[in-house]
Amino acid sequence: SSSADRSAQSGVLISAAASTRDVMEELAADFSDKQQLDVRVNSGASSALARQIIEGAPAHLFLSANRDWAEEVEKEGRAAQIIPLLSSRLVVVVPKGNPAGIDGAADLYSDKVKILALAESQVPAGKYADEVLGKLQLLSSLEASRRIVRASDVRTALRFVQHREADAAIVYATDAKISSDVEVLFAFDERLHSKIEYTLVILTSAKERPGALEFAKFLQSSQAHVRYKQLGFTPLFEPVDAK
Amino acid sequence: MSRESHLQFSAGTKYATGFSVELAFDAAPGITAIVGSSGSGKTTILQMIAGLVTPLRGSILLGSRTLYSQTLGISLPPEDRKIGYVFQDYRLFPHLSVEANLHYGLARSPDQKLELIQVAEKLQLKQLLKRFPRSLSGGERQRVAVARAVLQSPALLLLDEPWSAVERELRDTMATWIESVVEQLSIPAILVSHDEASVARYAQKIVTLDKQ
Amino acid sequence: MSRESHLQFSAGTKYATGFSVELAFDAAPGITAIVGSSGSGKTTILQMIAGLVTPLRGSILLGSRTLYSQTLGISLPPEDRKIGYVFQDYRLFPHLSVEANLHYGLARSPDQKLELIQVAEKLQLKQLLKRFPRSLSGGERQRVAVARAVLQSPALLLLDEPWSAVERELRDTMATWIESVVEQLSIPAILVSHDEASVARYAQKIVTLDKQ
Amino acid sequence: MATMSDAEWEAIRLTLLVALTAVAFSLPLAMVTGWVLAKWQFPGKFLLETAVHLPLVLPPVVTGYLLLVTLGRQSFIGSLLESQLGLRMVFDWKGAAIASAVVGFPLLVRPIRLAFASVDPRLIEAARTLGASPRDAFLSITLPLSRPGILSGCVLAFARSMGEFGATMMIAGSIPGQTRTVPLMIYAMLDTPGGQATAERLVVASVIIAAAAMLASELLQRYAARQAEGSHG
Amino acid sequence: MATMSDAEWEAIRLTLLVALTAVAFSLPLAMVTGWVLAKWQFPGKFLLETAVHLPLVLPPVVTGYLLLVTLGRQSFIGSLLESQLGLRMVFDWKGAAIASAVVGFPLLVRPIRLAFASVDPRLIEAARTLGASPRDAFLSITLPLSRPGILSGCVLAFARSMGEFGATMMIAGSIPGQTRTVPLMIYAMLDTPGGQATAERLVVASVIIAAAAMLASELLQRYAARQAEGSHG
Ligand SMILES: Nc1ncnc2c1ncn2[C@@H]1O[C@H](COP(=O)(O)OP(=O)(O)OP(=O)(O)O)[C@@H](O)[C@H]1O
Ligand SMILES: Nc1ncnc2c1ncn2[C@@H]1O[C@H](COP(=O)(O)OP(=O)(O)OP(=O)(O)O)[C@@H](O)[C@H]1O
Ligand code: MOO
Ligand SMILES: [Mg+2]
Ligand SMILES: [Mg+2]
Repeated sequence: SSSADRSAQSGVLISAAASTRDVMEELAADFSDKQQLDVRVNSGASSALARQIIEGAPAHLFLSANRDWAEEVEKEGRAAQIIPLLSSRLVVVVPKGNPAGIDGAADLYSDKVKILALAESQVPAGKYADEVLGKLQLLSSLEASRRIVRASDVRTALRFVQHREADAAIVYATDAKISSDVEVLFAFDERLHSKIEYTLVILTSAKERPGALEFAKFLQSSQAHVRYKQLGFTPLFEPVDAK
Repeated sequence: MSRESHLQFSAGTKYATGFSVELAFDAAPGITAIVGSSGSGKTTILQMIAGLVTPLRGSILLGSRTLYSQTLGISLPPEDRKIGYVFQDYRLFPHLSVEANLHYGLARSPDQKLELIQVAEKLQLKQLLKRFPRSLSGGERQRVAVARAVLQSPALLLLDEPWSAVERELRDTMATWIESVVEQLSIPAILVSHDEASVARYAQKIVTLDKQ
Repeated sequence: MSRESHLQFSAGTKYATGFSVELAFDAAPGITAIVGSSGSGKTTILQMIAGLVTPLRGSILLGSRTLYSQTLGISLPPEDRKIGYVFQDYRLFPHLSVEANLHYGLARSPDQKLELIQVAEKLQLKQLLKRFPRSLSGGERQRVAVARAVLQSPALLLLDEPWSAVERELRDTMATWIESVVEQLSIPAILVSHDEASVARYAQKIVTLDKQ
Repeated sequence: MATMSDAEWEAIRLTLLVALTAVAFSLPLAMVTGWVLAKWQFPGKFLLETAVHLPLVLPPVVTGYLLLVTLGRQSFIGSLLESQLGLRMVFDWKGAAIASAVVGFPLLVRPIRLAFASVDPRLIEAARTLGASPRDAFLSITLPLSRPGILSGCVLAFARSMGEFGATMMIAGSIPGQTRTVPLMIYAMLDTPGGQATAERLVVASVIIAAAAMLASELLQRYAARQAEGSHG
Repeated sequence: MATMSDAEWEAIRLTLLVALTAVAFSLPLAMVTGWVLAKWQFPGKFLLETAVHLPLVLPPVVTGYLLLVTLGRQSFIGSLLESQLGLRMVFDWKGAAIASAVVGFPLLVRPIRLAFASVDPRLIEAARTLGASPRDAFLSITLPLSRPGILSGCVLAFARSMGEFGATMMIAGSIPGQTRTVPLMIYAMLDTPGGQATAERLVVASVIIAAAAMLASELLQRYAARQAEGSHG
């Protein structure tokens, strides 16, 4: 208990959307080493993170997977500043080798796709996928024919394809990169869905916490910029290099 | 005969099944026997005295203490009655050794007038002190039950068939010893027994319970 | 005297506590009593006969059937021995009514030579058939145990203190009735009882077990 | 409740189907396991106990993941089931029932084991002398005397099944009207704008079903107790 | 296990701390509840039963959500705890312990209730005539005779706590070295490239801890049984 209590009193805490956990933990470790400051990452679904912050979780920064939950936190008066940080592409993945021989978006509603895995509608990735399928006028027919399996998060949707239980899934480009059992078939046109916007929220509590603002700056540094790109994110900022 | 430890029983009750029993008797220090056929209500009377069955009417007095009184609305809880009860079905504590069973009432009694070891010796239980009830013979269990009840130095002793499972010789040893304990403590003992010989020999008074 | 239903017992055993017992006796149809002081091993002998305690040596034969034989490596399971056992601690089934308790062995017996109602009447249990063991008096329980064991029309009857909880009159009724049943079925009955009067009166043979 | 949508009713129907199937099918195995744990002594018995408790110790998602790997199309069992019997577990209510059965198994076994262990062996001996084989004595004595424990295990497993999320989601997915049970639907609705009302209705429905289950078990228990006028002979 | 990282050890330490705290602190309340359910008869008793079972019936995420709302800073209880005692539950291991305690509560109560109910009331009567007050008789007779049931409940609740994910995640978050218990870490690693090995190690560690718990309960039980040479007097 002692170490945990101490860090809660002195360190910086960022609540980051599950899909950014790996990169956030990596950047936090880098920053902690350099600055002799303890930065910890709490990860989970953006919705849960937002609720925790609203209920008084002692976080200083919040990286939401979309803008909605960032604004929710702002509405409750807990946000000092909102910064669009990253974007990503929405892609269709299929099992390695494309066994069903899916050709393009049009094939999503065909006998080739018996099961299409999506994240639940309230999970950001699922919401974007719904928008895309809606625009393509596929959503209601897919749902009516019960070909859509909803996963509790986007990684589980990916896993269904990995295990060849689903014929295809709609996930972030960044998720597709972590598995060698799947291949990306194509990315959707970004105009088919509202903008994917990982949003950094500097919480009001960040001001009194030494290092919190510095870490927020570090997340916008050129070093971070490079890492984001390597992992498949699209940075939405110009690097502002912190010393 | 000291009024202090005189039992005055006058009460009755009724079970859901319809069976009802009613009795009035006095018991001075010494052994009073209650006899009656099987199912006539002897155990029920003892349970009313001990506070385990609540009478529907009447009163039970022990010396100057009112154990139960319908009119006064008094009903002492069993643990405050200071009554030693040898149950017809023994009721030894299965998780306690014989010694711990014997110690149970002794430890909870304010005045400990008897020694555990001496009582165990009298009832031929000394070899069994470390054993548990499960591995005892019928007669052995019965003797543990008697020793346990007596060891708390009660103000009244209830004996429900206390020697039905032992041979004549041991029965006489037990009866003689209980007679002496009752005298030593100067308390009444209520004996329920189907053994006419021991009732005739040891009871100073016999109350007969008729099936109603 | 038919060889067919003769009990030949010659066996011994030992408990983990060190107690050991050894006995050899024959029992012809009719009542054979085993007497001995409390803890001398009477119940243990009955349990060996019933197949509930395994002997360490010897053999137990019932008529032409080998119930147990150390040398032949035979030990019949209790349910194949056709032995009616009245336990010293009754062992009524708490979840079954008196009637269902009585019915238990009867229903599992190939030849049902006795009628439930008649047996219940004989042992004054007719009023109790719908009741459950929990609400019976000591003597009532004991009579249910006796009736249950007898009703299965056994090839041998084991009676461990079968009338210790009933008054003289009822005891004689029970003993006379058992005598007649034993005669009717032409089977041996082994009686363990501390009641010298009934042993003397009803047992055709008395085996004495000495504490070893 | 007049406002419940078809999808909600469907989720409730499915949840009841899954929970009842799970309990009904795992009960026999739970009894055997309970018996072995209660009556047998063997070296390394605690290993069997550990195995029984594993689904409780592992996060449900992990259990679900292992089930996916074991019963999925790529697995030996899964492919066998599909080719031989035409049975598909993944994305099917039967998979959800298996997930519930596995996750609820320890809850079912423990009270049953305890109940079996506490039946007085002297009564079994008495039954044997009255002509009952071990199996007969089990059915006529041990089983009825263990009823409170068995009932207890069933209630726990049923309740657990009503709330099972992680393992179900992994193996059965969440297909509206097909595998979306109440907990999966609550999850889906919790953070959906406007879904709060549905989530609340479903929570209330779960609570009502649980209350009904408790009432049923209470009544069954009381009925059994009245039958026996208490279990102490 | 030589290859376990500090973070993994920390998760294990934390999980044990959370699980043991949860069981230890909920045990007294579980005993009281078990007693009331076993011994009292009152109208609407099944409602209390339902309430006790709620954490089992509700998906853990929902339980966690309700805890977050109840114990959060904006709540009455949460603000009181923080202002009066300086205790914060959200994002703290104490919150995780509360989540575990709540989720495991029904598993703790059921076997205890059953054990209390099956103690022969005639023994309690005997204890009373020997001078024991109801409280004394409870401590000296009911409690020791209920040991198997109490132990059973503790094992179930402990095991459940070892695998608790949904509710913990909601109230305590998943902060490495601070609130990331083993199940949360397994879940995180499942999705991390190269995290599979860590996940597997942690699953093995959970299994070992569970086995140790079973062994301990088995030994305690055997010890208690040897003390009593069986519980049928
Ligand atoms: N709890 C109970 N509920 C209903 N009836 C009961 C209960 N206990 C005893 N009875 C009945 O009340 C009557 C008297 O019982 P009691 O045990 O007092 O008899 P007893 O004189 O002690 O008989 P015994 O010598 O056979 O032990 C019996 O007919 C018995 O069946
Ligand atoms: N399961 C057991 N384990 C160890 N010792 C036992 C066991 N059962 C009985 N004994 C002991 O063996 C001896 C004989 O017991 P048994 O029950 O056969 O006696 P009994 O002759 O029937 O006595 P009683 O007339 O008192 O019933 C006793 O000393 C008893 O303590
Ligand atoms: O990172 Mo999310 O909150 O699973 O879309
Ligand atoms: Mg009586
Ligand atoms: Mg005996």
